Amino acid sequence: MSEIFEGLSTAVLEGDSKKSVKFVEKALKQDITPQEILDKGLIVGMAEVGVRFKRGDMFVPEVLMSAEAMAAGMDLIRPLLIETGAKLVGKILMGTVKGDLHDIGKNLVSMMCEGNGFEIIDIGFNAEPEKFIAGIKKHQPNIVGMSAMLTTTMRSMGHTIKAIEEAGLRDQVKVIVGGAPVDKEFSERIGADGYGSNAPSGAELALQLVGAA
Amino acid sequence: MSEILSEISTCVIEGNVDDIEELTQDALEEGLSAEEILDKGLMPGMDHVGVEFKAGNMFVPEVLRSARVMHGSMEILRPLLTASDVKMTGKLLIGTVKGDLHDIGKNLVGMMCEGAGFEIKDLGKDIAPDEFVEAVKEFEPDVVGMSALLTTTMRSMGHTIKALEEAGVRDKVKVIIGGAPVTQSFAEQIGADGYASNAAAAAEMAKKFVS
Amino acid sequence: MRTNYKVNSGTRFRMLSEDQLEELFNGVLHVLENIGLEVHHEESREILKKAGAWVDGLHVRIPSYMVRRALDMAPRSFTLYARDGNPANNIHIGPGRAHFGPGPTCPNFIDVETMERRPYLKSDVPLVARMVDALPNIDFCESLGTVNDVHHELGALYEFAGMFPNTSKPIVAWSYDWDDSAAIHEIAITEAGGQEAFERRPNYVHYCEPLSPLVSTFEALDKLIFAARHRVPLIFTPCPIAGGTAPITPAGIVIQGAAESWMGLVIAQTIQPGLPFFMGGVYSVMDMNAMILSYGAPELSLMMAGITELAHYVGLPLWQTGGCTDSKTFDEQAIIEGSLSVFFSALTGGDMTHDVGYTESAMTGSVFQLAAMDEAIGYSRRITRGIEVNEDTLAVNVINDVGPNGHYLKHEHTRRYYKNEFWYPNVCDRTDYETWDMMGRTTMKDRVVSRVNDILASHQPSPIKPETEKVIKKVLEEAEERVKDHD
Amino acid sequence: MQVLKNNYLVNATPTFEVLSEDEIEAIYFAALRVLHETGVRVYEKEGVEVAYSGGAIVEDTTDDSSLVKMPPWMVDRALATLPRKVVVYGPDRNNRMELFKNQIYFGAGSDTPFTIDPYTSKRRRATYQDVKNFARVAQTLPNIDFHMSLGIVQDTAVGTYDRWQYLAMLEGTTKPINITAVDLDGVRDQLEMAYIRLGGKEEWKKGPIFSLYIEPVSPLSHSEEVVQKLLFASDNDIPFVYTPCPLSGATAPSTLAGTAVQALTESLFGIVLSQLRKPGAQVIIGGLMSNMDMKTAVYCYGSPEMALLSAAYTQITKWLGVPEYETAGCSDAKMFDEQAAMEATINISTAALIGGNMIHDVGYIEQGLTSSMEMMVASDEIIDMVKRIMRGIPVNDDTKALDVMEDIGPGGHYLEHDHTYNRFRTEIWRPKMIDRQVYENWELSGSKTYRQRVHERTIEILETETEPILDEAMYKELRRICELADERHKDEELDVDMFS
Repeated sequence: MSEIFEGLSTAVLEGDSKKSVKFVEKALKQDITPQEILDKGLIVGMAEVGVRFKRGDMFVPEVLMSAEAMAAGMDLIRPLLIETGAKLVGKILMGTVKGDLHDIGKNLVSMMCEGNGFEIIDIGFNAEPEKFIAGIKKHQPNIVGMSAMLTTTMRSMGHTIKAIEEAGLRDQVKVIVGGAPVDKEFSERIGADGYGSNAPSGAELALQLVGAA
Repeated sequence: MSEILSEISTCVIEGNVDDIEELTQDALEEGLSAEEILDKGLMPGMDHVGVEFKAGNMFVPEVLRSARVMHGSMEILRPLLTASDVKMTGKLLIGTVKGDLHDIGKNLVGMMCEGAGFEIKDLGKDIAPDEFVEAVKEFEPDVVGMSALLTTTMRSMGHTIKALEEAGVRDKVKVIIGGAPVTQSFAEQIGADGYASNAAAAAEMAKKFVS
Repeated sequence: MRTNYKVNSGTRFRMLSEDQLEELFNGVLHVLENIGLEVHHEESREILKKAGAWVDGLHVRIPSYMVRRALDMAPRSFTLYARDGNPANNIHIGPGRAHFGPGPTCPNFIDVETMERRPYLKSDVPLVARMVDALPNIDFCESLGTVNDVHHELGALYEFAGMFPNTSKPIVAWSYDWDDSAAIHEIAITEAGGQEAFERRPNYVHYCEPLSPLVSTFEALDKLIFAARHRVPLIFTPCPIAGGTAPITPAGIVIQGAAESWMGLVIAQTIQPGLPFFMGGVYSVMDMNAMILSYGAPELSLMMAGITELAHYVGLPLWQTGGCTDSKTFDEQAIIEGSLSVFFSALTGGDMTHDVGYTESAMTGSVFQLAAMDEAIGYSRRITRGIEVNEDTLAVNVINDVGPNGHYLKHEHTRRYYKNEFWYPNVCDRTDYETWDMMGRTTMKDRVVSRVNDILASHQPSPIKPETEKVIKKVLEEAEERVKDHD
Repeated sequence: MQVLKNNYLVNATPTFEVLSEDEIEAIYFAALRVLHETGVRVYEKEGVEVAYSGGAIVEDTTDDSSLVKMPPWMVDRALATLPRKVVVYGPDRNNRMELFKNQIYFGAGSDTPFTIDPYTSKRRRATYQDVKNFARVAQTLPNIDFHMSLGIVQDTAVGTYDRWQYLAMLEGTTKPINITAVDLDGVRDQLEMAYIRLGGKEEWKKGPIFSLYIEPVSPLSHSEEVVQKLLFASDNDIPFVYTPCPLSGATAPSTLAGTAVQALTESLFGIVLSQLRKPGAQVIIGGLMSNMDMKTAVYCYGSPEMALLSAAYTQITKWLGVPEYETAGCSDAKMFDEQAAMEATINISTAALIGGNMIHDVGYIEQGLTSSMEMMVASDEIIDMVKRIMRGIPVNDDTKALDVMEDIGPGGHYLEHDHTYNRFRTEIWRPKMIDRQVYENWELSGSKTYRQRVHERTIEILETETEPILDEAMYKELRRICELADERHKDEELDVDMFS
C-alpha cells in the first residue's frame, strides 16, 4: 500500500501523468479511499515539487508537468470525493481583469494552483466585473483570483471587488490579486484578502485561505 | 613684481618650450638675479603645475613639458646660481638597480623631481651598487632614488644601500626607493629613508628631505 | 532542404578590416627589419645571426623572410592537456575558441577570511588553484600572486608546486631563471610520464616577458630557450604601455608589441620548429594622472582586440587579457571593468585570456573577482554562442499550435529547449522583489562571497601521482639548497 | 608626392554580427508564413476593417475580436512606402534623433511602478517629482540622447497619469521624448500639449517632438487601445514604436529564433496596418525580447538572451530598413549593485556594437519594475567607455607611428614625445566616477566604493540649480490639459486612494 502512495507521489514529482493515472486506478482497485490517495499520494508529491522549486532545483516546465500529473490523478478521484462528501482542496475562479490582455501571469498561477489540487475555472482575460459575478454564482468557488499587468487596469480589480460586494457575494469568497505593478499595500487598500508576488506564492496563499496548508 | 617673472611662470605652466630661453635672457638683461628668476618665476610656475596635477586637472605629458621648460631656463641660470653659490632645491641621483631594465617609473620620478627644481643625474638602468657609490662620490647628491620592478631585483636595492654604507657615504644622502613590488615595510627592512608609491609622492618626499 | 545557406556559428566580431590588418602586419615587419630590437642574450644573438639576422652589438634586425618563415612554422591549433587526463579540462587552442584564467605575480592578495588586502602568501596558492579547478568558466591556472613568505628566488617554483596538485586544469607557469624552469619542468614531466609523453600531451605552458619598447632581456630569452629546447608550449608577450613604453595610438602599440613577441617567435622556431607559441600580452594605456598602467581602461579591450586580430591574421594563437580592474575593492567598478574586457575577449576569441581576478591595476589578486568573472564569462559565452536558426528553432508550427493569446509553458517544444537555450546564473539574482527582500536583500558581492566559501569548503581536486609528490618534495629541497647562501 | 590608398576597405568602427544574411531571411520568411497562415487577433473593429479592405483575410470574428491573416504581398507593399529614416526632435528643437541604419542613441525606459528613492535608497511608488527628477538627470547626462519617464506618476489620477508624466518630463528635459499613453484620449491630450509646447499645430509638421510607445500583447494579439493608438498616430504624423514584449518560453517559443519570428510577425502587422491607413506613416519596431527565467518565472531584463535577441532583431530591422528600438542598460538586480553593473555593461556593449538605433531602458532594475537614478548615472559612464571602443583602431602613417618608434628606439620612453603630448587627451578615455588612484591615495580619499561615488554624483546632479525649462504661462497652459483630463475621467477612478 505504502509503495502505491510512493509510486504516486513519485509519478507526480516526475511529472508523469500516465503513471499517476495508473497508480490512482491501482489504488482505487485496492479500495484505498480517494481522500487517502489525495493526501498521502498526490499532495505529498506536489509538496516535494514545491520544496524543490523554491530551492531552485526544479524548472517551471517541470513543475507544470507535475501539476498536470497531479490534475490527471485528481480528475479520477474528484467525483468520488464529491460522492463521499469528502473535503476537496477547493475551487478557484481565475481571470485577468477588464482592459488587460496580459494573460501569462494568471495562466501560471492557475497551473500552479491546479497542481495543488484546486479545481480551476478560468474566465480568461479582459474579464468584466459582471463576468466574475456570473462565474461566482455559477461555480460557487472558494477563491477568486484576479491578475492585472498595468496600473490603469489595477483599478478594475477595485471595481470588481466593489461589484462583488454590491452583488452580495463578497463574504462567500476570498479574493486574491497579483500582477507586476500590484503589491501587498495595494491589495489591502482595495480590500482583497491576499496578494501573491509570484505564481508559487499565489498557490501557497490559496492553500492557506482554504485552510489546506 | 616684474611683468616678466609672471610671464616666465605662465611659460612654465603652459609648457611653452620655445620661448623660455629668450624670456630667461630678457629677465637677466632686465637686471633680475638668477635667484629671483628661480624663486619668483620658475618655482611659482612649477608649484602651480604641482597643485593642478594633484587636483587631476593636469596630466603627465603636460607636467613633463613644464619640467622641460624649467630645465631649459635652469641651463642658463645654474652656472650663475652656483657662482653666487645660492642653495638650489637639491641634487638627485637616480637609477634602476642591477638586473632590472624597467625604467619607465624611474624616468617619471626623475622628470617629476626635475620639475620640482632638483638637479638630476640619471644613471639609467641595470646599475650595479658600485656604480651608485661612484656616482654619489662624484655628483654629491642630497637624495639617491632607486627603482626596481621585479621581486628578484628588489634585493639589489638592499645591496646598494649596503655598498653606500661600506663606502662611508650613506649618511651623506637620503635614499628613496620605489617600484611596483616595493612596500613601506621592505623599505624599512633594507634601511632606506623612504618609500614612494608613485612619482608625484617621490618628488614631494625628495623635497621634504632637502628643505 | 536548403542550398547555398550560410549560418553564423556563434557571433562574429571584427575590429579591423583585412586591408588594415595587412598594413599593420607590414608595419611589424618594418620594425623588425629596419628599427630592430635590443637583445640582451648572447646565445640568442648567435642563433639569430646564424639564421640570417643582422646583429650589431646588442642591436638585432631581422629580415622579414625570417619572420614569415617562423610564422609558417608555428601551429595555429593544438591541445593543452589536463594532468589527470580529464578531457573536460583539456584546452583545444584553435580558431573561434576563447579560454580564460587568472594572472600571476600580484604582490598582494585579498584574504579570504578577513576580506582585507595583505601580502600574498604561500598558503594562498592551493586555495587559488582549487577555485580555478572548481569554477566552470575558468579554463587554466595561474597563481594570482607572488609568494612573499619564501626565499625571493623561489616564489615561482613554490607557486607551481602549490598549483599543480590542486587543479588538473592546464597551468601557465612563469619562473625566475633556467634552474627554476628546469625544476618546474621536472614536476610536470613526472606527472605526464616522462619527457616524450609530455611532448605529446603538454600539461603546462611556459610564460616569459620581453620588455617594451623593443628590448629582450637576458632572463626572458634564457627561459625561452629552455622552453623551446624542452618543447614546452610558450607564451612570449610584452606589456606595452600606450604613451609610456609604446606609441599612444592603438595601431602603434599593436605594431610595437607584435614586433616584441615575434623576436621571441623567430628564436623559438629556429631552435624548435613547430613549437606552440602565443603572442599577445597586456596592451593598455597609462592613466596620465594616476600614473598607473590601467587594467580597466576601455583602451585595453580596444587594443587587445587589435592584437588578437593581427595574431589570427598571421595564424598565431593569442594571449589575451581581461577580467581585471583598477578598483581597489570588490565593487561595481571592478565588475564593470572586468565584464567589459571579458566580453570583448570572448567576442574576439582571443585564445587564452589571462589576468582574470586582478584588482588594483594588477597589484592585488582576488578570488572574489575571479568568481564574479566566472559569472561574467558564462554570460558572455552564452552571447557568443549566438542563435541557432533551423526549421525546428524557427518554430513556425509551434507558434501555429499555440496561436494568438496562448502560451508556450507546457508545449513539448519548450520542454525540449528551455535548458540549453537559456543560461542560468550562479551569483546573479532573478527572484521577485518580495522574495529577495525576504531572503535578506543580498548584493552580488554577498552571493559571490558565499559561493567562494562553499567551493573552498567542499571542492577536492583530483590527486597527483605519488611519484610526482615525491619529485615536488625533492625539487623544493634542491632549490632551497641552491639558493641558501644567496641573500 | 603622397600616394593615396585605393581598393582599401576600412573598419571605421568595430563590426558585430549575430545572424548571417541567410538566417535573417529565414526568420523573415517564417514570419510572413505565420502572418499569413496563423494570423493575429485584433480587438478593434476599425483596425479589422482597414486590414480587410487592404486585402487581409478576416476569420473567426467574435463580438470583441477577429483573426486577421495577411498574405506576403501586403507586407511587401507596406515596406515599399515605409520610411527608412525617422527623425524625432527635442521639445525646443535643439536636440534631434536621426533614426536610421547605423545611428545609435541611448535613452531611458518608461512606466516603472516603483523607483529607488535617491536619498533614502528605499523602494517606493514613483511620483510626479521622481519623473521630473529623472528628466533633469537625463538632461544632465551627456550619453543620454532621448528620454522616457522611468516611473509611473502615481500621486495623480490613475486614468490620466500619462499626461502628468509628459508634463513632468517637459519640465525636466529638452531631449527627444518617447511617450506612453493609457488610451487614445491620452495620446490626443499629449499631442495637444506638444502643440502648445511648440506654439501651434503647424509647427508639428516641421518635425515631431515625441514618439509614441505602443505595445501589442504576445502572442499575436493586438488590443483595442493598441490599434486605436496606431491608427491615430498614423493619421497625425506621430512616429510610433510598435514593440511587442515576447517572453521566450512563456509567451513566445523557447528558441530565440522562434521568438524573433513571432516578434517580427507582431511588428509586421503594425507596419502593414499603419501603411494601409497612411502610406509613409513613421514606424519604429523592435523592442524588448527576452526569456522567462525557468527557475524563478520572472521576465529577465538582464539575461544574455535579452542582449543576444535584441542584437539579432536589430540586424533583421536593418535588413528590412526599419528603425530599431533596442534595449540595454537594464538589469534584474533589485538595486544598483555588482550584478546590475555586469548586466548593464554587457548589454550596453552588444546594443552599441550591433547599432540598435533607439536604445531604451537605461536605468531599469528589478525586471523593469523599478527605476534607479544610480543605475542611470552609472550607465552613462559605461556607455561612455563603450563609445571609446566604438571609435575603433584607425590605421594610417600617423597612428602606426613607425617614425616615432625610430625616434625613441629600444629601451626609451614615449612620455615626452610630441606624438604623446598632442594626442593623449583624445586617445586616452577619462573616467568620471571610475577610480584609478594608487591604493594609498584611494585610502586617503576615503576608500569609497563605486556605488558611493555614483550616489554622490547623483545627489550632486539633483541639487544643482537649473533654469526652469518652461515659463510660468506655458506651464499653466500645459497643466490645464492635465486637469481637464482628470475632470473628464474622474468617475473611472476608485473611491479608495490606490497608492498614497
